[in-house]
Amino acid sequence: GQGDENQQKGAGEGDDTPEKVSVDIGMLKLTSSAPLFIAIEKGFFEEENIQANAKWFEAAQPIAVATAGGSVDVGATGITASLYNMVAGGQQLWIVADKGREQKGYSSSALLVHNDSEVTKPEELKGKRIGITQTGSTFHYMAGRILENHGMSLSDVQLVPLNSIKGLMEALSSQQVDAVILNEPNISTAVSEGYGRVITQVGDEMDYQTSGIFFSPKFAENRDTAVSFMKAYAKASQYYHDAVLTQKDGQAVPGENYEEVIDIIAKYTDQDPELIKKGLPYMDRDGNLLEEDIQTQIDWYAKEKLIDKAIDADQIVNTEFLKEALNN
Amino acid sequence: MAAVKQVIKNRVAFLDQKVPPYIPVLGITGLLLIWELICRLNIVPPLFLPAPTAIVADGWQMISSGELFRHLMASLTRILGGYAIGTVLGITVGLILGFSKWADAIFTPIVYSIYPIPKIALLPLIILWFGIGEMPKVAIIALGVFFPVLINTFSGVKNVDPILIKAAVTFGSNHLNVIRKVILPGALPTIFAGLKLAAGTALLLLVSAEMIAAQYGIGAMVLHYGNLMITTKLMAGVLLLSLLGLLFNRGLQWLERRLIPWK
Amino acid sequence: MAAVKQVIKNRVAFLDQKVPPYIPVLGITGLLLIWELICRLNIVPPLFLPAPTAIVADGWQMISSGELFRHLMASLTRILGGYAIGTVLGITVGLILGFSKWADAIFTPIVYSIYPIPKIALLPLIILWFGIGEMPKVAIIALGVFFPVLINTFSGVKNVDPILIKAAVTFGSNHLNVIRKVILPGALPTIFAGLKLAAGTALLLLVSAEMIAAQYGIGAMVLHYGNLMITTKLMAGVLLLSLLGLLFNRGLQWLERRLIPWK
Amino acid sequence: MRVVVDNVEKTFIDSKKREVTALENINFSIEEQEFVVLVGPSGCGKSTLLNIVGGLLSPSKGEVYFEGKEQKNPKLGIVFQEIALLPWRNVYENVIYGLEESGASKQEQKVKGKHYIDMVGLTGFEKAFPKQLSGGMKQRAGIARALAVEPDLLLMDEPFSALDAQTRTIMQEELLTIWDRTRLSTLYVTHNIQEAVYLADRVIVLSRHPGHIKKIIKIELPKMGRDQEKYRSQFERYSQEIWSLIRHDAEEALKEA
Amino acid sequence: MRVVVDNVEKTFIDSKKREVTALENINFSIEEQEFVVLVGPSGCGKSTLLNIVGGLLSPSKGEVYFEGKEQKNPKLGIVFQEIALLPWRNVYENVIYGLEESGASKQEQKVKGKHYIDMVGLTGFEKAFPKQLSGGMKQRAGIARALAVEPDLLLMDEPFSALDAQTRTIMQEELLTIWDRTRLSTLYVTHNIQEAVYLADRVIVLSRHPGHIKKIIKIELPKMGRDQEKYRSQFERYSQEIWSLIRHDAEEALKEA
Ligand SMILES: Nc1ncnc2c1ncn2[C@@H]1O[C@H](COP(=O)(O)OP(=O)(O)OP(=O)(O)O)[C@@H](O)[C@H]1O
Ligand SMILES: Nc1ncnc2c1ncn2[C@@H]1O[C@H](COP(=O)(O)OP(=O)(O)OP(=O)(O)O)[C@@H](O)[C@H]1O
Ligand SMILES: [Mg+2]
Ligand SMILES: [Mg+2]
Repeated sequence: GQGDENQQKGAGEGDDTPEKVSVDIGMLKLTSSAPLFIAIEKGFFEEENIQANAKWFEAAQPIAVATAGGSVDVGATGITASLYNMVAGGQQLWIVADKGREQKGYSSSALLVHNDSEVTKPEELKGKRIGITQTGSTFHYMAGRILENHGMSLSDVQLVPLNSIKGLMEALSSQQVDAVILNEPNISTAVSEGYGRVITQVGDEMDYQTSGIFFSPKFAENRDTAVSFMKAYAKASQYYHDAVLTQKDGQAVPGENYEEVIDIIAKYTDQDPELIKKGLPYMDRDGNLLEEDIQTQIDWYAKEKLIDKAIDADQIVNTEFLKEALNN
Repeated sequence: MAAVKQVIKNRVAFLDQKVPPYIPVLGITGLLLIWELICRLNIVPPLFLPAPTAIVADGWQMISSGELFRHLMASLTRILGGYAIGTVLGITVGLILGFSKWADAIFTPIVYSIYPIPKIALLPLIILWFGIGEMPKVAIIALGVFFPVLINTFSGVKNVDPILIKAAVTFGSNHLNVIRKVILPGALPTIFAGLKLAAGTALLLLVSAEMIAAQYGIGAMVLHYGNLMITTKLMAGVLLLSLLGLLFNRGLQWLERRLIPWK
Repeated sequence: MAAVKQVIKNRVAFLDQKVPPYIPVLGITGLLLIWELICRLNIVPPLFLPAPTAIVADGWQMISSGELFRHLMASLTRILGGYAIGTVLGITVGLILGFSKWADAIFTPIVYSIYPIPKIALLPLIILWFGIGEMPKVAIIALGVFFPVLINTFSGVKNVDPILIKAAVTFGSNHLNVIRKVILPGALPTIFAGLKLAAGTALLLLVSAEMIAAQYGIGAMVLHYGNLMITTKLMAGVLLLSLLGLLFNRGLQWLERRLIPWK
Repeated sequence: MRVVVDNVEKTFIDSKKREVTALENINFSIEEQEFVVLVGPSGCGKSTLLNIVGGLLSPSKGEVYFEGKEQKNPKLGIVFQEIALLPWRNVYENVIYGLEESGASKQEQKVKGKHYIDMVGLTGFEKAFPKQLSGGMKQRAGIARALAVEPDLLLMDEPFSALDAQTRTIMQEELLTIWDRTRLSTLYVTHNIQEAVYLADRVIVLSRHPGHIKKIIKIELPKMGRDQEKYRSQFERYSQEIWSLIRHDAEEALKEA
Repeated sequence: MRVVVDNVEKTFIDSKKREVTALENINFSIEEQEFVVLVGPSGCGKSTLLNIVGGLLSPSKGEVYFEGKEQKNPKLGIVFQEIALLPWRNVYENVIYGLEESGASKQEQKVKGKHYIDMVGLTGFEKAFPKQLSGGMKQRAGIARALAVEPDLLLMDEPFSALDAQTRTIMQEELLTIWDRTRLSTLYVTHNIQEAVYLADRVIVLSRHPGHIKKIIKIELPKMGRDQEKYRSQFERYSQEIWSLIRHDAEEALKEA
């Protein structure tokens, strides 16, 4: 519904600036879409003569499907095994920019155990039950990689797919699983409500490109607009980075536009600003992807037989647009 | 020698043994009382088996807070939508297969090879097709309803007593009238049997689909409280579902009596 | 005036319209061909609708790798276990309710008030009771099987033609023999109808339960490949389920023919 | 109009895919106002023949035709053993079914419906559904339905054989009374030899394997009142003759499932 | 042994919870080797009375008893209209059912089974399931089953009324032949007056609302060969008498659902 409204508004305004290009962006109402919110809200897209239409989705997977199928031009969501499978299955799309990653020193996702658990480090999880959302999800990947970092593998534990983050939190609080992967702000909630305890931060274990900006193949062909879009996105990323991700001596400090960015996110996600402050994901200041991590992911998923046909990262990553945008 | 007299006794008296009419009521109340007692005496911890009063109390609280209503509405929309779509399609296709021997020959084998798939297994595929919103849940219910209704409609049409068709034709009915005045009413009771069968399947699929992929709905609610180990609210949800099932069934019975008064 | 001759024509010839016997085969092969063609011509992307050949190829690969077998075994154990338990209990309780008017009066209302609950809704509760392993899945299947089998057994016993019982009694049967020689065989066809009905429910519950809380099993596998968007393997799983359903049904039919040769 | 059954033969394919001849070489006619009864043992093809005459089955050979002066389409009325009332129509709606289908006006339906319902003695039961009637009353409704179309040929396939003996006796008398008032050409099938002699102008005796006409017997008794004392011996002689024609076949038929 | 029906009355509670008297003031006896036939219109209580005599229903008042010199428990054989063969037993197993239940040896079962199967003319069909038999053959098996227990009283409730007229005629003759060999005391219910006169030593005519005995008629004809020409007029006179006793009631019965 909301998407349609935006489109109509765009068409109406199109009369006085006829050269404006309309771009549909498929995204979730999540904090990690902050640069897009900022770019829309602060008119960065308009500066590039882009009429951005937000298309809201309820889950990550359909965004990827919609982007590949061209029903939206740009998608913004997590990078999962299903994405790679989709590309392998002939549904092409391009990952063009960062939209959130795990980075040392920044809290985003973590491995938690329940409060009565005797487990204190990942090594002690052997034979235990670890809750994830779905197979092939980023949570699945993180759990697997953490275990491998500690000399184990997924076969040493029992993975329990619980279908939703809500389900993860519930299962942890009722101690039906021994450990879960969670993201912020849910980690804070679990900790503050006293049923969860963090064992390790994912960012401390690895650098991990969790989500990205995708271009549909059709949109990518329209090179000028694509580059313009990237310009606006890079500008918004910088704005976001400077506002909320600046650190001094390893401690996060609010940047210049801190409150403004928080308010923008709150407006788009309908969330409590205090909660948002706890869960601001790390993003590259210029929106650069961790290019080599994509291949790492593909290899890992392939090893775990979660990808049907192994693909090459080149088939899915395209950083040219961003590079060109940053070079101008 | 005196004649011996041997009276004939009823040897099947055990067949019409009578039970006082209040016994069934006693059965249910007795069960509830024992259940309550077990809980009150803490023989079973309330986490595993909450007392009926506790369930009712929590249920009432969920009604007052509007929580139950929100879930109920989500579920009702899905099940009614899916049931309506499945029924309409099922009856339509069933009639077509029933009337046309060609359609029957071509499509019935296809129908029967899809029929044994437990429909919930198609949910992931349907999510791929329709995305994650309401559509796949409605679609899965519609699919689950479609098949039993189709098959009953089909066999209802096929099993209309041919002597009735012969009579109608002899008395001058053309094909259209045979269908309208003989086959359709003749198939109605069997179609209704299909509708009743489908109601149970629809409810089961609703709950499954909501557990696998939904935020709202009674199925999601039950799973939610199961994950949280809040057994009273879980049971309140189960109670609601059983009421829903009962209501659904009664509604169909009522409709059946109105539409098939001659039975 | 010459006599007018009006030949009587068969007016119900349309009833025994014949369709060539190869048409049904043609129907299914035609469907498969069209499906394959749609995929080959890329009218629908393979992600949404994989070609039949691709499904078979992937399915074969899953068989060779032993993956399918592992899931199948997990599912088979559950469904056979649950089905066996539910059937034995259902028939036993059904017979008791059928034979004792008192048990009937007390327990039948209880049975009928639990019956409309979609059994999958009890999964969270049963997980609470039995933990997260195999037990709750087996239990939910057993529960889903229990009720239709119980109700059919009960009505099978109740609907044994009383004239048969009267005949047996007249020819000297005592109560035990009436049960053994008349009521049990007389109820058998209805019990079998219940067993067939329950088979479908069991499969549906199996898949649902495996989707909601299991690592292995065909249901879990289908959901797994749905999440991964590997549609070919998803469809291979669905295919396997439909085969399983078919096999189950055939098995029961075979058993029925052996046990009820007089029908 | 007279009805001519001209050299009719009928073969079926049985469950073992073999061709079975049910009827062979059947030739007879039903004259105007004539009451013809078919008797024969079980499975001799009585129903098959009646269905062919009624246009409910195609003969394998030969044909059945109406012969008359008018060009109008002949109308048929039919009464089955299974009665075949539409369960979802009440008595009145069932009786006027044929009128409705032939496009008669509502007014005509009402008048004729009432007339024939009265004739079969169902006055007061117009609104009853078939399931609310006894077997005899259902069969009366079935007869009224067949009469209401005022057919050129009335076909009856063992209409009374599902009724108990007493009801059947009463119904036979009533049928004869009604027939006397309407004088419809009638083809009537029965197992019951007494019934055949009581009702028929001519009795056609069929024989089995394959069904063929064994003998056609003209009943030389006044149409009404054949159950009177004075005709008893003649009546019995006809019965005996028919029974002796059938007996052997009937005993054979009994041995088949 | 003779059977005495002593002042039997039976009331039912109907669907509207009202008490309905089905039988009232029933007194008669069945002498040794006597064949008693109950006739009466539909719903007069024939089956009810037979069931009471058979110990399948309790009388509301009065009693039924055997009177004899021996103390042994009287045995009953019963044949229903619905036949009531056990569908899961083949002909032989059905016929020996009563013997099996009375604890007869396998040898005895075999001998008697064969004897009575031969008697009713079912030789060769021992292994057939009921569904594989024609109506007439099923009824023969039912009769064999009842005879096999060598009962003190044979009860038959319209055994032939579901058969077609010709089969019925044949079966009546056979029953009489068998009866002549066994001479069992028999209580036989029928609607068919000819059948009653053909078979009975005494005919008990029942009347309706409530069922009571209207008349008991002794048939003064030799037991065998009543269908001969020379007895025809006497035969018909009995039939007429019974019919005139029943006719009014039967017409009334026809009007009830
Ligand atoms: N549709 C059919 N297919 C194969 N054989 C048939 C079919 N209809 C009838 N027959 C055979 O044709 C023969 C005559 O059957 P029909 O029903 O006409 O006999 P009938 O004289 O009416 O017997 P009954 O007195 O038992 O009603 C029988 O042998 C029967 O098995
Ligand atoms: N179980 C019952 N409950 C109530 N009324 C009954 C019951 N059985 C019989 N009746 C009534 O008792 C009366 C006699 O019934 P019964 O079956 O004995 O008649 P019948 O002479 O055998 O009739 P028919 O010739 O139709 O077999 C009928 O009015 C019937 O409705
Ligand atoms: Mg016939
Ligand atoms: Mg009776």
